[in-house]
Amino acid sequence: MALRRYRVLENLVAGPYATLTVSGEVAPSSPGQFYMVRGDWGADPLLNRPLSILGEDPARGLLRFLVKEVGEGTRRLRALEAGESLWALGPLGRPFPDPPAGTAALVGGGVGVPPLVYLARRLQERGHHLVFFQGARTACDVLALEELQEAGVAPVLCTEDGSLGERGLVTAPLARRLAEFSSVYACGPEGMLKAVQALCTGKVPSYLSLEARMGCGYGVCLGCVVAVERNGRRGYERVCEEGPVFEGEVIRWT
Amino acid sequence: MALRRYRVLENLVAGPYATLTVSGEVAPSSPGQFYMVRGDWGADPLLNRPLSILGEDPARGLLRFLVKEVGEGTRRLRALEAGESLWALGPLGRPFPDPPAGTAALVGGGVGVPPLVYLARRLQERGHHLVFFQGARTACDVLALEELQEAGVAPVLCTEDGSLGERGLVTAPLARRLAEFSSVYACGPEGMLKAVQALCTGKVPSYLSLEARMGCGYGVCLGCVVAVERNGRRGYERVCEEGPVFEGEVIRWT
Amino acid sequence: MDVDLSVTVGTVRLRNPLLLASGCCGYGLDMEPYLDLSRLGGVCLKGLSLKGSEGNPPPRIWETRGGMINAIGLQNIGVEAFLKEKAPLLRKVDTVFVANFYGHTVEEYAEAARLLGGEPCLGALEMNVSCPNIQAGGIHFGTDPDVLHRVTEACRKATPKPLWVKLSPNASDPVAVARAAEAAGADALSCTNTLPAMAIDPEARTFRIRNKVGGLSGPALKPVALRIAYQVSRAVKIPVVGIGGIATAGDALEFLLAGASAFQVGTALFVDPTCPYAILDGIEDYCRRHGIPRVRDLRGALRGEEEGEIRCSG
Amino acid sequence: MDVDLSVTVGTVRLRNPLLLASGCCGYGLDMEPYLDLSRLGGVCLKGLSLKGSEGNPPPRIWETRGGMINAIGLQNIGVEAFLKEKAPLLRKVDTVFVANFYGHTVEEYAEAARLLGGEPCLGALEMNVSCPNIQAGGIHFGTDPDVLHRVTEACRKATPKPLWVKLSPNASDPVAVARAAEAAGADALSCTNTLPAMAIDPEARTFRIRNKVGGLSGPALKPVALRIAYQVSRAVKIPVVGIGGIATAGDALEFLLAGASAFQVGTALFVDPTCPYAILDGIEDYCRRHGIPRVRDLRGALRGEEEGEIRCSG
Ligand SMILES: Cc1cc2nc3c(=O)[nH]c(=O)nc-3n(C[C@H](O)[C@H](O)[C@H](O)COP(=O)(O)OP(=O)(O)OC[C@H]3O[C@@H](n4cnc5c(N)ncnc54)[C@H](O)[C@@H]3O)c2cc1C
Ligand SMILES: Cc1cc2nc3c(=O)[nH]c(=O)nc-3n(C[C@H](O)[C@H](O)[C@H](O)COP(=O)(O)OP(=O)(O)OC[C@H]3O[C@@H](n4cnc5c(N)ncnc54)[C@H](O)[C@@H]3O)c2cc1C
Ligand SMILES: Cc1cc2nc3c(=O)[nH]c(=O)nc-3n(C[C@H](O)[C@H](O)[C@H](O)COP(=O)(O)O)c2cc1C
Ligand SMILES: Cc1cc2nc3c(=O)[nH]c(=O)nc-3n(C[C@H](O)[C@H](O)[C@H](O)COP(=O)(O)O)c2cc1C
Ligand code: FES
Ligand code: FES
Repeated sequence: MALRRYRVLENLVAGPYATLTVSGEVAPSSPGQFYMVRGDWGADPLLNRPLSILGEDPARGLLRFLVKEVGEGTRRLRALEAGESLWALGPLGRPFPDPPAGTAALVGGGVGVPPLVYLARRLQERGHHLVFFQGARTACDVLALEELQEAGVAPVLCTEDGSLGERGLVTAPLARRLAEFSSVYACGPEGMLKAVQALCTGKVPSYLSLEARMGCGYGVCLGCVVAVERNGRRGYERVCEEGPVFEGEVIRWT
Repeated sequence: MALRRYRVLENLVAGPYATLTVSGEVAPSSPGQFYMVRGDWGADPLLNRPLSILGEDPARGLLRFLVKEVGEGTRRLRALEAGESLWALGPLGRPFPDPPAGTAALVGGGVGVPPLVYLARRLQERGHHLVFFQGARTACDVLALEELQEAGVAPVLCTEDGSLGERGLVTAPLARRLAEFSSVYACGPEGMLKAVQALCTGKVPSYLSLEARMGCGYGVCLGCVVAVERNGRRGYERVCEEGPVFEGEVIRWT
Repeated sequence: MDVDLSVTVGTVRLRNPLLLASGCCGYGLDMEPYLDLSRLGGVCLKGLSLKGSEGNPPPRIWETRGGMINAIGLQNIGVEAFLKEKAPLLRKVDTVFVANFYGHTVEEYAEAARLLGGEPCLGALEMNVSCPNIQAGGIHFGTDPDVLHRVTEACRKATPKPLWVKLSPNASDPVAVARAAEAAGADALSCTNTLPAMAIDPEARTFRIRNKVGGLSGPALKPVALRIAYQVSRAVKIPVVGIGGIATAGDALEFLLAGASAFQVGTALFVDPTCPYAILDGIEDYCRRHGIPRVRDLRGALRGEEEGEIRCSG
Repeated sequence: MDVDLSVTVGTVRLRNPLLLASGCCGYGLDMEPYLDLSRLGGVCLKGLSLKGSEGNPPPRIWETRGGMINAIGLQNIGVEAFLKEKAPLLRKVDTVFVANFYGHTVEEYAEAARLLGGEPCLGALEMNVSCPNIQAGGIHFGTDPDVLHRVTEACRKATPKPLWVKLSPNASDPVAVARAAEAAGADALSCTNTLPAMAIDPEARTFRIRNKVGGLSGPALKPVALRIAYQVSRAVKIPVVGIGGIATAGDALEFLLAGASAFQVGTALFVDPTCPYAILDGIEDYCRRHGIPRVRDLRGALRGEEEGEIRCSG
């Protein structure tokens, strides 16, 4: 594996969001995995940025990301134009585990949506039942609706201001319908993940995909750790290597 | 004066060279002056790059540069595309002085050519006689021929490999014709400037435009000094402020 | 909301916390095409020595990743010429001028302090102690607490003007040197000067800078200077002036929050001589957003300070 | 022209001068998806301590201009677990492994050296002395020559293995600490570790790193580390291993020309784990272009060395 050069084929920008399609050598991945990404810039910004895989087509050498501009690195990624280069290392990290029989709940918010879109597509392909919950602040922040439609998924939408779907947090409909699900997959802001963890613990297996600042993205710097507790023992685990997906019960928020 | 944003209107790339036309607020300048320039990048590269003015049209807010790619900064400047931003501070430095009556020799090589093209245009406009000598390694490195033609100047060309014009160094025809000139203006590689200085000293006033690494470009860092001797006293002067144009006799090469 | 940008550094009152750093703005007047100096907190002038210096032979500067190295060699016109030629012009400008100065012996420092101390246009004197002490085998004045105490004390005795000591970041224990300067009567500590650094040209197999070693400044230096400003401001009672890689309002706020009373902008002026305006605007905007009526309330206003001891990095 | 890339660091022979830096390649095996370790000069493993450490609470890293700050807190599995679980796997890999280690007391250092010294897969031991000495009020082992002499001597007595001492760049007088390590029996000096640094989040008014202070690495550090590698290699007889911001062949050549016998690549691995290949190719190409048959001939091969004394910067 190596940091590889990809060519930007298309970059669809909408507000702070950009949906990038790049082409190059693509190794098959699983939903929940990510790449460490940078543009053709110098030492500033220095580090690669972790981005979840939104979709891929290894046979055609295609890879897709959905980026939200939040700082300098994502600002530059969002500004990429067709023909420019993108450098990426991956796929990295441990993917979402396969769901048990029954219906899976996928709960996403913000830039937590892309890996769940990828997961939804995979589950649909395999005929696995799922309900996709997406929460956002307002209608403009609801993401990847086309991709979901393509995958045959009709998401349950919630916006904090009620501008699209149900008004309020996405955890409200999840809570109401929790009994329907044999597994819950969540990715999004920490507040959402904490709420999902609280809802699910002791009731239904949950898998949370976490974010952390990453130095390397492949396990060697120990920069991305999160506190976990397994079998009564506390310790730190690497979001890039043991994660980004963790069983909901093990996470100890700090 | 401030670091101002300009928009790239056109960038004509030929080999390592790029002729940039940018638009923005342009204060009138004189030939020999320069701007400190950067692109829309972060802290790497950190410093602005000095570029001579190739031409300008303050009324229409146009400014032109001719850049040769030699390192990271010029690589990025050469890669600029129409619509992108360029930041520039200027005009800076002391310009070429007005020539005395008679014919002026303009002797340029490499990225020393742009300020002399600007000077030639000004002198032509005022009906001042001049002969333009341009030296280059090979035909591909002969610069700004169209601009010179537009200005009504037919340059004397020399290439080291004889692929265009006379074979050899540009100082050879200058030496042969030195008696024709009442002043000599030179800008180019150090070797050329040294040869011009040696030819002219004691015979004809010469003005050399120097290059030096620059921190600020406007006189405050003292990073760009060159050793000079005036009235028997040695000292350092700033290429950005006392220069870039110096009387040939005062320069003490180190 | 109106934000009060004024701060004090000891007894020196500044219109706002931004000063131009020494060596990056000439003798002040060189900045006038770009900046209205009376809109700044103050201006630290190029380092002066008793007899002046022609500086080092070129090349004197080199760019590095996120920074630059300089070995100007403290080129300056000398205290006397400054007082005669420059000071009269500065007297007409409504800002706080700080004379940066250095010497090669304790006596030279003290004499420069005495002479500059008599100049009314100067609001403070700033000692550059990142200089080799020729009486002590070239060890820098600023890295040994005892040596620093001696030279600071000598300057303290030589002038009643506010005396700022500009610390070198190249001290294993910045707190020890800071305390030495405080004990010797310094009124404030400027943190920090440049870090000794080097660059080599592999193709030519030679040094990028004729002097071999120069000082690293710019964004690359910031995290180190900030750490020192933090450590020092927690260890002394006199005010700290933060310096090192400040280019944006965010950078400046980091130093204020770390404990600095004011800050200086150096290398960033090379990139954009008008950046002080943007920095000040950014600070004002920040105060407004955070409901902070006086910039001076930001000093050291960090949360989570109490928590735990500092452990290993690596 | 064939270029001989092999070098020696004291008695340790390396296939080429490139080693992976400690803390940037885990326990070596973590790099195997990216690098064939047998094509490298060597691999410095994550710093080990007698009892292991769970490291610091997150956040542990922050990016700065041209660099990064880390406060991992030397998280490690401990010497014993390393010898039992990792070492047997390393024995099968044909490269020089260097065990980086640290302690909080002289005794801990010596005991770790003794235990690691018995492991056949290790070609050398590297002492990380940028750690607080709890017996001496938290002063780092690496900044005081006497303390460094004591701890180095203790390790020297504990093992016959080649012993490298990794210097902190945070020493006012790196030559003094380097000589102390040499006098105490070190076989080589690794120059350098990270610089203590800080970053603050103005919006949250808190530290970017939970530990407040961390170590600055990456390109921003290079000019400082290079200066130290140069100073130290001129002052001691034992070999120097250059470290700090090396990301390209040009960076590595700077360290070799400054006087290093070999070099380590750390932070650059985070950006591109296969960069060692590009660096080695670039060095080979450089040697070919310059007609240099053996990489080891580059060591300290600068021109213009004799010229003048080093004067003030600034
Ligand atoms: C496993 C994983 C998958 C991710 N997937 C996506 C995705 O598909 N789309 C998307 O838009 N974003 C995603 N993120 C978040 C994304 O990595 C950050 O938004 C990005 O790193 C911010 O960089 P910046 O330079 O724009 O921001 P800055 O705030 O300037 O970054 C400063 C530093 O902090 C780090 N950082 C800041 N925010 C985050 C964050 N939330 N997570 C991790 N590091 C951060 C940066 O990498 C950088 O080192 C993911 C993060 C992780 C860990
Ligand atoms: C007054 C003046 C006018 C100039 N006019 C032109 C022009 O019209 N067109 C053009 O192509 N070039 C011109 N140059 C040269 C141009 O500034 C350099 O080629 C450029 O700075 C190199 O930057 P880099 O990042 O590409 O190279 P690098 O080698 O990566 O630069 C490293 C550092 O050295 C400095 N540097 C390197 N070479 C030079 C040089 N020759 N002169 C000054 N600084 C240098 C850079 O600015 C930078 O700080 C001029 C220089 C001066 C001083
Ligand atoms: C070109 C240059 C010249 C300098 N000259 C002096 C000086 O004369 N006296 C001094 O105390 N500091 C001098 N400095 C140090 C700066 O004042 C400042 O402490 C340092 O550059 C760090 O700040 P910065 O990163 O904002 O530049 C100089 C710095 C530079 C870059
Ligand atoms: C995340 C991280 C962890 C590190 N861990 C160690 C360590 O355990 N022991 C050690 O001696 N140095 C450690 N270092 C320092 C590096 O080995 C190296 O000296 C330093 O980072 C400078 O080199 P670089 O700029 O190439 O990274 C660590 C550096 C980083 C970035
Ligand atoms: S990011 Fe380096 S270990 Fe996870
Ligand atoms: S470039 Fe700063 S004084 Fe000339």
